[in-house]
Amino acid sequence: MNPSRRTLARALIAASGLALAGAPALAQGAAVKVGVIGPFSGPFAHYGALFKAGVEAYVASQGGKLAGKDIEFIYRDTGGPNPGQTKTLVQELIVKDKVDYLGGFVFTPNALAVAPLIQQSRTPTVVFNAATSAITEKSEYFLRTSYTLWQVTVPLAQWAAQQNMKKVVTAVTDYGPGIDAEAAFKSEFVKQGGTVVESIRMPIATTDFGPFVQRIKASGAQAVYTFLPGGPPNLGFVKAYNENGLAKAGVQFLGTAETDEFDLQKFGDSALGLTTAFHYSGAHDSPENRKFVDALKKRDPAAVANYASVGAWDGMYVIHKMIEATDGRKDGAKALAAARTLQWESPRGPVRIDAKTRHITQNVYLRKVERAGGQLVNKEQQSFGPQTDFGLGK
Amino acid sequence: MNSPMTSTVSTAAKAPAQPVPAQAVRCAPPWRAPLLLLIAGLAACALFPDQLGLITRIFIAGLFVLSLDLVVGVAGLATLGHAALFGLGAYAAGIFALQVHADPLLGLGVGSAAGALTALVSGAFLLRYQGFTFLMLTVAVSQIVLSLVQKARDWTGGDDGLSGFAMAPLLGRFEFDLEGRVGAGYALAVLVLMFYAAQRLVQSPFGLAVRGIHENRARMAALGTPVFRRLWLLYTVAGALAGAAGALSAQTNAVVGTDSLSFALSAEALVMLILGGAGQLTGALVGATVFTLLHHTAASINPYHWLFVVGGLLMLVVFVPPTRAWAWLRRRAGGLQ
Amino acid sequence: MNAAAEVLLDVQALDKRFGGLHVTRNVSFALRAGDRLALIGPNGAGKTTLVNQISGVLAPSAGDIWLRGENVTRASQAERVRAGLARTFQITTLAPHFPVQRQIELALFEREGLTGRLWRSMDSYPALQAEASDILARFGLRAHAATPTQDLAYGEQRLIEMALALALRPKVLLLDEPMAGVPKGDGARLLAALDALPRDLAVLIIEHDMDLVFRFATRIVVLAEGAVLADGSPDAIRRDPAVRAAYLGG
Amino acid sequence: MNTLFNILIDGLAYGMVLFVIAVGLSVTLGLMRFVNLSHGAFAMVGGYCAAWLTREAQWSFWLAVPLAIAATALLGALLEALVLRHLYRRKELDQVLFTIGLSFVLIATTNAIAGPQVQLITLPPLLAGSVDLGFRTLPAQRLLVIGAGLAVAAAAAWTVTRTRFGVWLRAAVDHSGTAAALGIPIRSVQCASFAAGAALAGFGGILGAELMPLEPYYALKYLVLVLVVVAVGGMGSIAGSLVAAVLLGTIETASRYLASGWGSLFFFVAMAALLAWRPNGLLKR
Repeated sequence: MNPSRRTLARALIAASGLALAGAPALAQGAAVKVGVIGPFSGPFAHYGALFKAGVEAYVASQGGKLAGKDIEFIYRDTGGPNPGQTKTLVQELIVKDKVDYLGGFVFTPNALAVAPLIQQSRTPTVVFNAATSAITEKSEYFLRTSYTLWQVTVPLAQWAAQQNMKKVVTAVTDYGPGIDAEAAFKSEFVKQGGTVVESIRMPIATTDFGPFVQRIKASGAQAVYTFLPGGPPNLGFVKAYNENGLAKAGVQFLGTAETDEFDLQKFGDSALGLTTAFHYSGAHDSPENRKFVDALKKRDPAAVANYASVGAWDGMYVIHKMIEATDGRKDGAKALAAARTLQWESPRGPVRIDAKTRHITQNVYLRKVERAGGQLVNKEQQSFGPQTDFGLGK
Repeated sequence: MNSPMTSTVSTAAKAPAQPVPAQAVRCAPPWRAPLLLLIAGLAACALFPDQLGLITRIFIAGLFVLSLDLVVGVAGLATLGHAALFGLGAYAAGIFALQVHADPLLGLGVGSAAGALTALVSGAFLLRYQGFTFLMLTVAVSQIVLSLVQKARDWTGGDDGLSGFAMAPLLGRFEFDLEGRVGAGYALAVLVLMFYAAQRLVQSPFGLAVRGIHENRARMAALGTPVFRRLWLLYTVAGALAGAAGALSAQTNAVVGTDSLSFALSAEALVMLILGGAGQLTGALVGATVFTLLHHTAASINPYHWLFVVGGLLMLVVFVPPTRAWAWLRRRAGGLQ
Repeated sequence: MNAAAEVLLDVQALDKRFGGLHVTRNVSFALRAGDRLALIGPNGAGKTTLVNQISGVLAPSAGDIWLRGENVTRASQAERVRAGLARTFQITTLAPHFPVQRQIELALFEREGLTGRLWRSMDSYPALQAEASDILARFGLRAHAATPTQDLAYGEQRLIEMALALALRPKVLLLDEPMAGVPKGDGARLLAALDALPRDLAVLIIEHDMDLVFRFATRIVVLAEGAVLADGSPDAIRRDPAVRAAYLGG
Repeated sequence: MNTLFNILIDGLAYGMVLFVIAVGLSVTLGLMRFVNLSHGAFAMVGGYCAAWLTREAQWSFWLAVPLAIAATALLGALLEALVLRHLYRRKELDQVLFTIGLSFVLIATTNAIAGPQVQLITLPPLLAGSVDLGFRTLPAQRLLVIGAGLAVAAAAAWTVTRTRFGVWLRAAVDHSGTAAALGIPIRSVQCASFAAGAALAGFGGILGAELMPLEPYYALKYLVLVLVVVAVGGMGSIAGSLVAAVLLGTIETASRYLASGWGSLFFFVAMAALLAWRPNGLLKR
């Protein structure tokens, strides 16, 4: 071995030793750190913006501190569904930034990807949006303040049966949540004595909904239950529903999140009369909701009160209570124990955390799109009462 | 520095060529660049022990872009469907861990074989075409694969992704830890070994012939090269590397999503490659590193508008190629001394 | 004509159509060891199309091609090269970015059937490297071994074309306009290279430079509109009234 | 039987939308051989201009559309004159890299100015309704798209094959040296052609907005679809693009009626088969 090679070998050994030694644990700062994971760029960036507005509005509404502690938010961008990158980001948040809590998550695969990490590091993680039932089963540190498709669809199917609808066609987008929605509607509606005459699955990249609407028309059903992934497809479907004469023919529209406040105004008059069952309407009439909307607008005038921002707001409430219970120290088990029994008045109505599933139990409302003061709103028609997540154990 | 072709300063075609001694034609030793990579990789791990997740991603992206470089840079086949090889490798490794055995090295072999097999089968069809037709056909093939994976929900988890598998300890001893130390070391080891293999490949007579096909397909055929068979073998080897990268991604993340088969991933890898310099294996690694780091930092500083930064950089790179920028910097540095 | 020598290339009633276009009509000729056959004819007579069929780039519509007693009409280019056929191209060079030495080495690897080897370095074949250097020396290009081919003068690039073909040690060599585009002054080296071709090699040359053709060829085939107009010794061709009318006399 | 008619009508309408979006790329990529991946971004610019003019400035649709197209053409001409012309002689990969970068910047700009929401173009009453076809209805806007698509195809094909400009363009691309020697104003021809490609992109963005909603990611989202149409139709063949668009549109529509569970599988299988069958374009052998 010549000298230069020996030096090289020494450097190598030293380097690998350093690599394996790892970093000494840094002393924790005073502030409680909350990592927020969501899409802040790309086609779904508005979710990220709404998460940010929701959590910051909540902290501001509490006077800037929660349980006497400063809160430091760290935002991380996943773009779209990208489990690999999400896992890297969360790993970095846990290992390097040493966050105490995690929140956010729009897409199911991204949430599923971090389950082993939060389990291993005992980091309480509040899902603000992702709506597949199975998520909370994957780690006992998952909590959820959004909804599941089973939760909102089952009461809708019951209502449809009560309205003497016998034949319904389902038309859902062909991916996880859509299939959840189809299964939920089918099983409940059949149980109530109805018939699902056709189950249409629409590819996720669909832009022309005309053919599907023609199929719905041809099926001779009295109503169509639909699930769409939000954004442009909602508009496209509703447009096709009107333009192809389904509304005129009296085929009832049954949906859930399709009349999302975020782009409801874009629908124009074509949205009038659309019927949906959902857990939150921006027009919900209560002091808590008015307080939420005011706080949100103060934080970000462009932000919209919808299921994403209310999910973030309520998620922050849960984190607030966990900070209280642990006095700002990182203690996942203690925090979770406190969160399991929470019960409070949310902007959406009375809610509580189900101790077993760690999913939110909440009222589901039947709504119709109406015009109020020049704006289109989801006007609540009736409450179906508190609903749990029916999807687990199915 | 890796390419056996870039032996001299390229003078303008008009000027009479200066004689250059034959010794300058010889290749650099194939172990040199991989060794440097190993040192750089270990140093990065040592310096940033709390960024191992990101570093692992860079290693995996590097291996993937390396594979792409064999196809685009060495063989001259521009493709936008390379994610099909990566994604199927990832799914194969994930399904293998879930259904058969959780050993990472076995899984790596399975993923790599899946990538190679995909390349072998699709290459038999694709490589009959050239240029823009080839490019668009690779898009079609990768989209077909994506549709099938979405459809086979029972096996792949569809759009929810494939998760719920845990890897057994590496070599039966090293558990995959939360900080990602084992993951990073594992990915680096695989990358270095495969980089070495790719380096040997490029410097072999086979590699020379493939470069010849890139430069002038018709002339190579007249020299007696079975063009299709050479490209087919190269594509299959590249498939094995891409599949291995996919398997590493599946194993270190313990999850596989349909994004691993997406057009966006293919396009991103191509951007990384062009950024680093197609045709140079080290260029592939540099491009993957620079792009991933840039994406990560720009998105951390301001997640909203990182597209400005990346878009601007891409445009800049076209007008000021990295090699020219380096040369300029070196001249400046030299002038100062 | 040396009728005693072995027939190396035998073209029999070759026919080629592109749709309605009839570009090769019933062309037949034979090439023996040591022959220097020139294929001449006005532009568009179908000379290059004919060479492309012989070398396997194009498949003929009808007719047969025999190479050293074997019917290669349906054989791939690679098989024909292995059977002893090599060709040059009109304007292309193999790999403009390769150093000259690498080009020749590549041809040698190809001849020895080594380009399927994935692992051993291309620098670890000293015998072939020495041979490549020899070939370069023979063409007076040794000083440029490491120069990228595109940086050479045009005439030198034409020399490399020929060196590549010869590196394959062919029995039959097809030269497609070796002098095309070469400035008059640079032609001497090429002419010397042509004269230095191995004696027993059978050579088919396409060339427009009539001085070269009549100096070099032992036999001339005149092609017009895809068909053989005349076939004979240079003297016979020079005297043939049909050729004079159609081509030389203009 | 009814399903068959439905497939044919919806397929034709969808195919025409694909065609009007793709025809501009058929000019820049197909005729000018410039790998213009920012084509989608130009379509987006046209669509956004029209949306802004009709919604915010309250212009009439019939006035807003020509102005939006002119604005897109101007942007195209400016970019061509300032930057893109330096890329004509560069490697294709360089063109790819630059135009993707340009798309990124335009996406980010759009997002910063108009936000991530979908933008709608307000349609005049004439187009907003539906037309009764007897056994079903069809949105009136689709009839406009079909008509405009045919008109564009005819006009573009005529310009390229029958006018002096078309001859100049082909000469400038294939034999630029000779063309310059013949006194053809190459620079003007290139610039005008690129602007025309951008204008057609903008036109497609406006007409296609009903099916391909305008949002910042528009620029890259439909790029693959558009490339597929141009590739299957054949480089530079406008008639080929038309046939390819209608054929692929019909196949995609049929798969929605008959086998929607398979996603875009049939679309891409058909594309691969058509390309493998006629690698140089549907109408070229």
